[in-house]
Amino acid sequence: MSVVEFLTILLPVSFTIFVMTLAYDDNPLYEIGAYLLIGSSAGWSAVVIIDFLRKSAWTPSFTGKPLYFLSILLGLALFARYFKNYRWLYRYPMAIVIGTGVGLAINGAIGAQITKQISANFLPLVSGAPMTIFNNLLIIIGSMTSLSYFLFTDRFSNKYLGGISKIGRLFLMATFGAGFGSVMTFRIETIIGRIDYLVLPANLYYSIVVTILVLAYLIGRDYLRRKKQP
Amino acid sequence: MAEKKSLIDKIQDLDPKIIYAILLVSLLIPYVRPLGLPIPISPETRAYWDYITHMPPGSVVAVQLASDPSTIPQTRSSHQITILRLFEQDCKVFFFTLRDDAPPLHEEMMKWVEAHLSAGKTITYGVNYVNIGYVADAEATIASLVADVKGLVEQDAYGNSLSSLPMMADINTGADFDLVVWNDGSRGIYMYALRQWREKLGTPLVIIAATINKPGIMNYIQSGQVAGGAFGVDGGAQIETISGYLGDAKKATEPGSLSALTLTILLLVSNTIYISKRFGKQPEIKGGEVK
Amino acid sequence: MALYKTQGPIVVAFLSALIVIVSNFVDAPGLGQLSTDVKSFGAIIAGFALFVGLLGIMQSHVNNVTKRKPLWQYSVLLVAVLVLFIAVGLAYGANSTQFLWIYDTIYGPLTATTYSLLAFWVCSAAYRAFKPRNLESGILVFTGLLTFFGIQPIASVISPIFYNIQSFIMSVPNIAGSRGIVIGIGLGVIGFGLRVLLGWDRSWMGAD
Amino acid sequence: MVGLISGKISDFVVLLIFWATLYFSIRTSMSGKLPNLRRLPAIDAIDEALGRAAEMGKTVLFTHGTGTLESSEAAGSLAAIAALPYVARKCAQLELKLFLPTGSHTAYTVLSEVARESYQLEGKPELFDQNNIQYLSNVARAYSAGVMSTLMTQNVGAAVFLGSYHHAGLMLVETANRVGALSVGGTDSTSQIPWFVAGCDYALIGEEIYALGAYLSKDPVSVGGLAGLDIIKALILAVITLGVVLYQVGIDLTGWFRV
Repeated sequence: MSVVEFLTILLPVSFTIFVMTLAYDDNPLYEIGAYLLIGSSAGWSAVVIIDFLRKSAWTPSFTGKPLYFLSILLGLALFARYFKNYRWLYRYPMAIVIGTGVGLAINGAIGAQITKQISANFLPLVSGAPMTIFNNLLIIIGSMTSLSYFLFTDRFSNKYLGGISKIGRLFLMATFGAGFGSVMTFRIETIIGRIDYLVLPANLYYSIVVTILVLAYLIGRDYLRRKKQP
Repeated sequence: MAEKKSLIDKIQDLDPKIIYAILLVSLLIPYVRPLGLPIPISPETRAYWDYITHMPPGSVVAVQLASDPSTIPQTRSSHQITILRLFEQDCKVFFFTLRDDAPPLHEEMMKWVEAHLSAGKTITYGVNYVNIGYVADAEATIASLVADVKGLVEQDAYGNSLSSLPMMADINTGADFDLVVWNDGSRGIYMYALRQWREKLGTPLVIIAATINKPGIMNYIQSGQVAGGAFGVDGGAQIETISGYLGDAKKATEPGSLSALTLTILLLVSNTIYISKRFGKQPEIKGGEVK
Repeated sequence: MALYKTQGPIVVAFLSALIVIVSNFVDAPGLGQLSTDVKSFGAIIAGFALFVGLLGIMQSHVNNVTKRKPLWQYSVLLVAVLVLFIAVGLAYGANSTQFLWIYDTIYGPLTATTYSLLAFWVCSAAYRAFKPRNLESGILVFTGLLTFFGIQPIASVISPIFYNIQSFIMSVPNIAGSRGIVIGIGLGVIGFGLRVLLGWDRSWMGAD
Repeated sequence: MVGLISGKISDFVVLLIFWATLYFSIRTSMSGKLPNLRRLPAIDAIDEALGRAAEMGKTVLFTHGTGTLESSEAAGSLAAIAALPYVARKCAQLELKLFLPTGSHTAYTVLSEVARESYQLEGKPELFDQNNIQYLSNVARAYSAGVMSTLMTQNVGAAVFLGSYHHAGLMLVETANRVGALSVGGTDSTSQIPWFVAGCDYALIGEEIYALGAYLSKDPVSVGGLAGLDIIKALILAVITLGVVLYQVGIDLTGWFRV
C-alpha cells in the first residue's frame, strides 16, 4: 500500500471521527476539524466559482459579447464594501441582484404560489368516495383558515373571524408537526450516512483504530484535567 | 416518596450524553443484525417513478443536483437510478448543479451509472449527455438558463464549447426540455425550478429531496405543479424496491427505523412525565426554580 | 446625500426589476434579449457575491493570526488549507484528480460529519423541549411524533395504522396549513417588490 | 410587434390588482391614516415575560437571530430589530438589565443606537450599558454558544428570540427552558418554527414577526403594506369560496387563471 492510498482512507476516517468528538465535549480535535472545514470549503468554493465566472463572464466578454465585461466590473464593485469611502459603489451591483431577484420572484410567485394554489382548492365535495370528500373538505377549510390566521388589521378580526383564525392556527400546528417529523428523520438520516461510511469494509479497521485512539485521548485529557483541579 | 420523585426528575433531566449513547447503540444494532424490513410504496414516489419510466426515447431531460456530501447519502439511490433509467430509455440528459461542492458527487454517480448500464448499451458524452457543471446558486441563474441554454455559460464543465456538442444542436431554451429532475438536497431551492421553469414554460417537474423538504413539496404535488417526488432515504429505498436496482438506501432505512423507534419511546416517556406533573396537580409557577 | 449614492441604485434596481417583469408579460422586439442579459448579469454578480463572503472569512482569520487572538493557531491551519485548496485547484484545474482527491479526503468528510452531528442535538433538544404546553403545542407534539414514527418502515411492521396516519397528516392537514403559508409568502414577495420598485424599501442598501 | 403574451394575461391582471391595492393602502397610511391592527398576543406575552423578570429581579435577553443585515435573511432580522425599541423601553421602565447578543457587525451598531435611544427616551440613560451588547461571532455555532452561555450565567428571566434562525434556534430555546426563563420566540425560518412553538412560552409564526415589527414601529409603509395585504387575502378567500362552490355545479374557474 502506497502512502497516498493509506492517506486516502486514514484522513477522511480520522476527520469524521474528530468532528464527532464534539458530542463528547469541545476539544482540540474537533476544533481542528471545524477550522479545516471553514478553510477548505472557502478554498473549494473559490476555485469552482472562478471557473463559473470564467465561463459565464470572462470568456464571453472577449468572444463576441463585449457588454459582459460590464458584469465583471459590477461584480468587482461588490468589493467596495471593504473600503469606507467607496462603500456606496457596491449598491449598484446589489441593485441589479435585488432588482432581478425581486422581478423573477414576482413573475413566478403569482402563478406558482398564488393562482395555482388558489385553484388547487377547487376540489369535488359532492361526488366521490366519502373519505376523499372528507379529505378535500379538510384541505379547503384548512387552507382558508390558515390563510385567515395571517390577517392583521382589526376590520378582519372581529370576534367571528377571530375564531376562524384560531382554527387556522391548529392546522398550522399540524403542518409544523409534519415539519418536526421530517426534520428529525432528516437529521437521523445524515448521521446514518456517516456511520455507513465508517463501517465500509475498506474503512472499518481504520475506523476502529482511530476511534480507540481518539477515545483514549479524550478520556486521558479528562483524567488529567480532573487531577489538576481536585 | 421523595426517592421516587427524584428518579422521575432524573429521567426528565436526562444527561444529553445518555441520550446520545442510546441513539448511537440503536443506530448500530442493524449493522450487526439486519432486520429485513419491508418498504411500503407511497403515492408520490409511485408517481415519480411512473413519470420517469414513461419518458419516450429521445426525450430531453434536465437533471439538477444540489445535494452536498452530507445529504448525498439520502438522495444518491433515487438520483443515480433515475439517471440510469433515463439512459436505458434512450433519453438525452443535460446535467447542471447549483451547489459548488456537488460536481464531484455527479462524477461519482456517473461511474455507478456507467457500470450498471445493461449489456450492449453505451453512452457517449456530447451525444447522450452533457454536463455544464456548477452555475451560481441564484434564481436568476435558472431564469437565464431557461431563456438561453447556451447563453449562461458557453462551455461545459470540461471546457468544450456547448455549440460544438451534437446533443446541444436542437437545445436552445428551457422549452426544448421534456422534463426537469430537480435534486434539491436539503437546500429548499426547488422554488427556482417551480417558478422559473415549471410556471414559465409548463415543463413537467419532478423532485428528489431530503426528507426535510417533504412537507413543503407535498403541497405542490397535490396541486399538480410537481409531478412526483422521492424524499430521503425512504424515497430511495422505495425507488430501489420498484426499480429492482440495488443501492444503499434500503439498508440505511434499518438503523433509521430502529433509532426512530427508540427515540419515539424516549419522547413518549418524557412527555408522559411532563403531562402527569403539569396536569396531575396544581400547575407550578414556571420559571420559579433554578437549579 | 449625493444622488449617486442612493437615488442611482434605486433607479438601477427599478429598471432591472421592470425589464424582468415586463418581459414576462409583454412581447416586444429586443425586450426578450435585454431581459436575458439582465438575468445573466444577475447570475454573474451573484457569483461574485459568493466571492465577497470568502474574502470576509479570509480577512477575519488573517486578523486573528496577526493580532494573536484566542485560538489563532487554528486560524493558521484554516488559512493554510484555504491556500492549499486554491493552489491545487488553480494549478491542476477544477476537474483534476488532485483537486478531487483533496475534496474526498478533507472537505467531504468534514462537511458531511459537521451537519450530521445535528442529529444528536436535535434528539436531546426534542427530549427536553418538545412538550405539550397547551392545546396548540399538544397538536404539534402529537402530529410530530406520529409523522416521525409513521414514516419509518418499522412502523408499518408494528401496525399499518401508523403508516396510514402519517400519510394522512402529510397529505391533508399538512397541505392545508402549508397552503396558507405559501400564499402568504407569495404575497409578501409581491409587496416587497412594489416597495423596492418605488424606492420605499431601502433595507437592501445597508447602512452607510 | 408589441403585445401581451397569451397565458400570462391573467397573471398580469392579478399583479396589477394586487399592486394597486397595496399602493393605495400604503399611500393612505402615509398620509396619516394608520389602519388599526389587531392586538397581537405576542405583545402581551412580552409584557408578561418582562414583568415576571422584574418581579424576580432577573435579567432580559433579546436577540435578532443568526441572520445578518446584508443577507437574504435581512427581512427577519429587520423585523426583529423593529421590535427592539419596545422591549428596550419596557426594560428601562422596569429597570431591567437587557442583554443584546448579535452575530452581525452592522446589527451591533444598530442595536447599540436603538438601545441607547430607548433608555434616553425613558429618562434613564444611566441604566444603559454598552457592555451588555455583545458581538459574538459571525459563525453560527459560536454565536449560539455565546447566547447559551449568557442565558446560563446571567440569571436571565425573560428571553425574546425574534428573527431568522438556522439550526441554532432549537438549542437556544431549549437552554432558555432549562434555566427557567420565560421565552417569547418568533421566526420566519420554516424548519425552526416547530421548535419555537414547542419550546417557547409564546411563539409567533412566520409572517407574524413582520406584523409585530410593523405594529411596534408604526412605520406607515409597513403598516399600510400589512393592511393592503389583508385586503388581498380577503379577496383571495372570497375567490376560493366562489371557486369551490362553482366547481360543485360543474363550473371550473381554473381556466380563468390560464388566460
